[in-house]
Amino acid sequence: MSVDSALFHSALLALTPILLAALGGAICERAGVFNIGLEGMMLIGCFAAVAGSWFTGSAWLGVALAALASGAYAMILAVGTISLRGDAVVLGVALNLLAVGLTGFLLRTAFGVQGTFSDPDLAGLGGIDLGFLGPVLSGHSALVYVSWAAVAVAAVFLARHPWGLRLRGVGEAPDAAATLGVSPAKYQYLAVLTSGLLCGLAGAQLALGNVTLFSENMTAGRGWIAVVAVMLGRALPLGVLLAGLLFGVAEAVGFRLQGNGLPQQAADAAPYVVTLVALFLSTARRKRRKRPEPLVGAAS
Amino acid sequence: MTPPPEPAGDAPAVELRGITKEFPGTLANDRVDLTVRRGEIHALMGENGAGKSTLMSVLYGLQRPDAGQILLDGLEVSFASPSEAIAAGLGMVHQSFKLFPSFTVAENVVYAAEPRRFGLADRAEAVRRVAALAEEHGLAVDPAAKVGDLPVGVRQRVEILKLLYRGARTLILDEPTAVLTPAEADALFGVLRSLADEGRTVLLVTHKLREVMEGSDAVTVLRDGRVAARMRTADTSADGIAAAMTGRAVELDRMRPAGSPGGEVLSVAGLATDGVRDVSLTVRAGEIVGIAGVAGNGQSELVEAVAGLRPVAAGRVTLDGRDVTDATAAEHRAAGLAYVPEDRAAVGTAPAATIAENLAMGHHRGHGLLRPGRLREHARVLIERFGIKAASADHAAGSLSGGNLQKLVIGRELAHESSLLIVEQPTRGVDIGAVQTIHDRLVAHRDAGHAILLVSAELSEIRGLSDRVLVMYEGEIAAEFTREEADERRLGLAMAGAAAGPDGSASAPGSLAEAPVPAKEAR
Amino acid sequence: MAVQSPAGGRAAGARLLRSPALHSVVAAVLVGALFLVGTGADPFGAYGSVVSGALGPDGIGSTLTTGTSILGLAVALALPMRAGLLNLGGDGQLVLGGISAAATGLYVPLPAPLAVLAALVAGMLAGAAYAALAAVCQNRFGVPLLVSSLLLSYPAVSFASYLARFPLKEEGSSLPQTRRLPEGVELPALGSSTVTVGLVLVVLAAGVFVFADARTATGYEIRMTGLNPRFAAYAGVDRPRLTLRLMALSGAVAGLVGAIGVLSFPYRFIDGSLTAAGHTWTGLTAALLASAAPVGTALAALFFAALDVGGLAMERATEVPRELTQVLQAVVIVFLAARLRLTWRRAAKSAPTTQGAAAAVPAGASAPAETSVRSEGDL
Amino acid sequence: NAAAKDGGSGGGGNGKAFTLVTPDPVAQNEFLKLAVAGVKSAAKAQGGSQKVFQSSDNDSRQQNVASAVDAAPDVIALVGFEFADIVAQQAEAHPKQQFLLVDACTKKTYKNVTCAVFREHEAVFLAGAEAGLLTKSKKVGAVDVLDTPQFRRYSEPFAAGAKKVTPGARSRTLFVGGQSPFNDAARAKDQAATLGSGGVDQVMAAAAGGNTGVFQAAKSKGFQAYGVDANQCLGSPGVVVDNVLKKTDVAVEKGIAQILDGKGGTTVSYGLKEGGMSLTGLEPGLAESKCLIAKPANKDVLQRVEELRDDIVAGKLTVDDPAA
Ligand SMILES: Nc1ncnc2c1ncn2[C@@H]1O[C@H](COP(=O)(O)OP(=O)(O)OP(=O)(O)O)[C@@H](O)[C@H]1O
Ligand SMILES: Nc1ncnc2c1ncn2[C@@H]1O[C@H](COP(=O)(O)OP(=O)(O)OP(=O)(O)O)[C@@H](O)[C@H]1O
Ligand SMILES: [Mg+2]
Ligand SMILES: [Mg+2]
Repeated sequence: MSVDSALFHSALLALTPILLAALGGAICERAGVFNIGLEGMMLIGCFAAVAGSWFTGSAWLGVALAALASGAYAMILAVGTISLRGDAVVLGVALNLLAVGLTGFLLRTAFGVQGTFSDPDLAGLGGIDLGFLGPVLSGHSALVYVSWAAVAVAAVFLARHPWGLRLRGVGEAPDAAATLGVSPAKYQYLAVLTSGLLCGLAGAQLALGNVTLFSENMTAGRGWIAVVAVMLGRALPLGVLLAGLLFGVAEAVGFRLQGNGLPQQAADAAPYVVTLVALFLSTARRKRRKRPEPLVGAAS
Repeated sequence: MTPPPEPAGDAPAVELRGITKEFPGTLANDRVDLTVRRGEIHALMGENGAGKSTLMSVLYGLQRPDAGQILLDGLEVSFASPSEAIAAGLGMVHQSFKLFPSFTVAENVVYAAEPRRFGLADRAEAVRRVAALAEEHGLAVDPAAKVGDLPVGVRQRVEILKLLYRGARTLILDEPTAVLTPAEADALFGVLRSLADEGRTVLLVTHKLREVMEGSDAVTVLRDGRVAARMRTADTSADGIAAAMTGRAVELDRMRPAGSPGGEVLSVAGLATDGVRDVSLTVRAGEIVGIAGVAGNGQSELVEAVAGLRPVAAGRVTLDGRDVTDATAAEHRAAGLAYVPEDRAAVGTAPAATIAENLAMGHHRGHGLLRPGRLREHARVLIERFGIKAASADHAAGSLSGGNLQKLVIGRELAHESSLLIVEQPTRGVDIGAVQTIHDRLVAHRDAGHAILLVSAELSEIRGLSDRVLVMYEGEIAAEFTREEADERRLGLAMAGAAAGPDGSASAPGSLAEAPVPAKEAR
Repeated sequence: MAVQSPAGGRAAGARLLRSPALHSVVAAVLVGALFLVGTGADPFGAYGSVVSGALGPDGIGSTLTTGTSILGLAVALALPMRAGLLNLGGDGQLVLGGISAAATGLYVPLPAPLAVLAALVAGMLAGAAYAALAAVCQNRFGVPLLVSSLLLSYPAVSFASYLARFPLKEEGSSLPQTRRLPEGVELPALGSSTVTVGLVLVVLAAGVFVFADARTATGYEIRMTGLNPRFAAYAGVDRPRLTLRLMALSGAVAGLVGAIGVLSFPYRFIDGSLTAAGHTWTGLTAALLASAAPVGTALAALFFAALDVGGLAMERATEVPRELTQVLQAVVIVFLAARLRLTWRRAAKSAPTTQGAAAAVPAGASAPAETSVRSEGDL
Repeated sequence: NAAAKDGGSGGGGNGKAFTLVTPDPVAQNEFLKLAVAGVKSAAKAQGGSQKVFQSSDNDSRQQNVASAVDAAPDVIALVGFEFADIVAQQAEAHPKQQFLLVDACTKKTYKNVTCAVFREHEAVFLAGAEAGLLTKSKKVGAVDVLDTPQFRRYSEPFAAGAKKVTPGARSRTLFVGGQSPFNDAARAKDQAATLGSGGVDQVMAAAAGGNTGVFQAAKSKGFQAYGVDANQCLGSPGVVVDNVLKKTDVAVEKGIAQILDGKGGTTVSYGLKEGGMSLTGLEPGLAESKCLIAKPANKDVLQRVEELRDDIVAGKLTVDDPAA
């Protein structure tokens, strides 16, 4: 395995949780729900995955529990914003906060440990050897391949499936959808639920795929990166994939350079700077295509 | 593809019996009976808040009545949601457009009833069906165009296509012409008439007497939630309907006395901005200059550029002798500009803020610290002066009805006593009584020596108020008329792009009803 | 939220009893109690130790010290939020403020009191400049503030960390920290307590915010911008400029908090120590909770500070992990975000004049979200 | 919650009381677990009681120390360099209170502050020597938490040890960094895998909470790793060669005894010589350790390492201290 293929291999690995969560965020965005709680949902998924795997002995039951738990957790956002018309940003931030407290609390009460739970007997998601795909694409956990499939499915669904069309309509003009008998609440609930399920898978991949353990706050900002990826990718599944890939590669390259004299702090900062520059370029390109906007036009 | 209307029976197409709907504190509909025959165009009239929209919402399954029955073709129905109403052959065009701007026309029309192929939405088939439907009913639209790029008149057609696509036999339209020009409105009525002739039924909410008189077969008037009058259009007069609505005699379409213009206040020379080319105009003190034109011909852009809300690409704007071409919006206001924008809820107010806070905007500058007592007093004075119906100045402005919100905006801007007032669509969607109040205020403002630039799609309004009329077409001033020259015919021709001279001796490009709406980008 | 006159003590009391914030706190406390009973702990003992730990004679000093940071950051983040702008870059601005104050305090050859002043000013300037950069990203490059401020935060933290570990590192120490500030270059303590003048500065900032919000034309324009940016722009508020100024102000206050942190014990910049406690998030949450209304933000910030300190005391005194108070905080917010709407619904029922349009923006709470978040309109 | 405060009472009416304040949650932090064990055995030995206050950031550290001082136990033990400033402040304000500061020391000396510091680099050097003897690719590496001098004590001597026994050996260090450097197992694993892909076959795992990630990478990439603080072979059998042991428990227990004997106010440095630093391979009970170094095949490796240890103890060999 050459160094370069290892680089991309690890970039893909780092990308997967971000990608899964960002896909969920993109679907919410399309349905008109701003989901800033990806980080918290993913963290719940991490915990549930480890708990499920540990108590059942099966990593796949862990994955299932992660999806269920994050889906249920996402319902707090759904009920709060869709039914009760609470503020999505407030609730999202609260969910992120709650997840840290809740998983920490449960870790101490259910596992009797603090900080990290890991055990050699904890079943993780093994890599699948798909040798024909080459060293970069082969050898990942099944969830990695699921995430790629999810991108394709989401892209086709949103662009071409009638329900995808309705979902986008709900996000763009809920009143208009309602007058045609499409319930915005229903689609928004489903979108938030889907984002919960995807964040659950993201958490499972992080806790049982990338590593095999749970540690407090182990998402470490990945959910926020997913939020940024949704914006950079304009809530398009393929866009989100590219945005995530950019971030993942920047991070992996940063790692490499770290070994070659780049200060660790610069390596840490690199992916954020690269993402910001990408945002500049993409908005600048869009701006050039568009006419200048009036001051009272849509919020800039 | 449109299922042909069912064979006529004896029963009326729509019958509402004793519909009662109470909102907390408001009896919106009080035992309303309404009978609409098949194949007729039935107008529903009434002042703002009379209960028209509520009644239509009840019929369409958006609201549950507290009491009463709904019968369609003689059979009692009960709708839990609009989709059930749609399935029963009803269709509704709402007061504000319910469209997806980023979708194509075809996508908007087939939304929630998409043709499918292999489980996916079949775009080609959707375009084909919509094109055929448009063709069949003479509604000219490009199915592949993005709705966000279309002018309002075309959007209205998309709304109607949506109903027809779903096989609606009864069409409910809530104030469909509020944003249309007379030409567009005439075109719409042409379509409605042909639909009625096919055997479909049209129920129409409107504030415009002219349309009712010219386009409807029957009229029901609501007042305070109750039926105030029921008549055949042929048997009544505009004055009669107006009297039934307000409970008093109303003087309609009054021509106001001319003003006595003084010195030049606003001068625009060779102005260009997005969608506007080489516009020059002046407005003098004590003068109302009206700008007529089909929506989307650059009026809004022009006004925004003059108000400092849109960058000026070329030309000069002078306000009270000061060059304000590149000045900020705040500098414009300081130089003597007041402005009533077209969209009172999205631009003219902060609906979530209190009425007092909304009334304070602009008046808050230059007094040092803000004193709550002073703000409330200011609000009290304006509420009283302009007859804004509000329970308290501490309520959210969004709680006001459209007409009252409009009075709030106009009152606030008039109170600036600025040398120039720009007013856009001052009476859109406002009932007859309020229209008169607003017109009176504008004329009084002019007579107090202020300059007014009035933009309206309402020809009677333009003619009734303006001392001079400019017509905009495709971003340019296409014609200028004096008060006397500006009759409906000449204005209409100029708006349709005929190079009409002041004598109106131009070649008309066709009848008004078929006037091509410029297919250019709306803002 | 609006300009309101104090309506008499009894009325205010009644309003507090009806206030959704109080209900949410009560609900959260009950949920927490369920947790406690579920894990076999004694809720009364646990809550008792939270209260005594935070407000008792031994705890109040800590609460005020922690409160200094949380209140300061809450004010910093509430300022732009009032205009509907979400500044997620508090950490970066805080840390840059701290490292600049440290560098100034260490290297500016001024007598001690002036050096303190210089350090405070340097901290504020650094925070302001950096936050303004995020505003420029929005104004000039069209990157939504929410994202630009968040993304800029990380490199700032890394940069400060780099400075503390290399150029500004304390010689001979194995720790990632700067030298201790010279003798006397420190904020004086209030009496014999651990609370410093920093608290006074932060309270002053909060006071200015309260006053400016209610009584100045700019405060009014900011509020209107938050409620409807198009309305404000129409009326002549220059939004890009306002964004720039608010962000600079926000960054200045965040930088001030960083400077205060460095000028308080242990009088040096230690890598990670300003951000480790997560006060930026707590402050942001406090501001969000109160829809950035100044007084509410301040109360929420102090409440959270008390919970933070009380939670630690509870953990010392009982078997209950301090994560409980974190859960409590979050539950309060979840309930409040939901309650806001519920109370509106009830109000709408009793007041016939209130209608949908007003409520579409629940008590202003959604204003920040509407504007800043939806700002990427063409996503 | 097992690691936190048990005891609390115990001992007689005039039993001694000790409070341990940790800089971070004890959690799975082996180093802090040992400190807790130390204060417990001290309490047992002295017939007294003990409490553990866990902190998580500078605020909570200050609050916990202040709270401990208010209760005035016989000794307040603190582990971690984070406490240097706080202890200096409190020691001056409370001259009667005895402090035991482990793993760091105040700049000035105080009569009531006893310090215990470690010379980690000595043991890390030995681990590096093992790596140098075991490496096939002649490439060794370290995954370190952060790029600070303190943490470089776990990477640079490792390289030095390897080079000592295998001239020409190459070394590389990667830092976890990121948003939560002490607890990001995913990043740690990624870094370790990066080393592995680069041909490194011996990796020093100094990633704190992230060590599990390093061991998981070792398993999948087929390299060998070295743990820290406690016997980490048990948790990840088959991939861990040996562990750098930092006997915080010994330092805490001895320090408390020393203070109670009235011999406080000094600084004791623990290295190989004092038995404060060691390797699992050099300790009794090696056979049950599940460490790779215990394999018979590695007997001569261990022998060479023992020689090096003896040289260091005897002062014939000095290891460079990156934090000096
Ligand atoms: N959802 C609602 N909740 C409470 N009251 C309502 C609601 N909708 C309408 N009302 C009340 O019912 C009355 C009738 O309103 P409606 O919208 O039917 O009037 P309208 O005749 O359509 O007026 P306009 O001409 O302004 O459109 C009003 O007084 C209004 O206050
Ligand atoms: N949810 C509601 N609660 C209370 N009143 C309401 C509600 N929705 C509408 N109304 C009232 O219904 C009336 C008409 O509502 P509608 O939305 O049709 O008005 P509008 O569109 O603003 O007015 P206009 O037709 O003049 O443009 C107003 O008086 C308004 O106060
Ligand atoms: Mg209306
Ligand atoms: Mg209506």
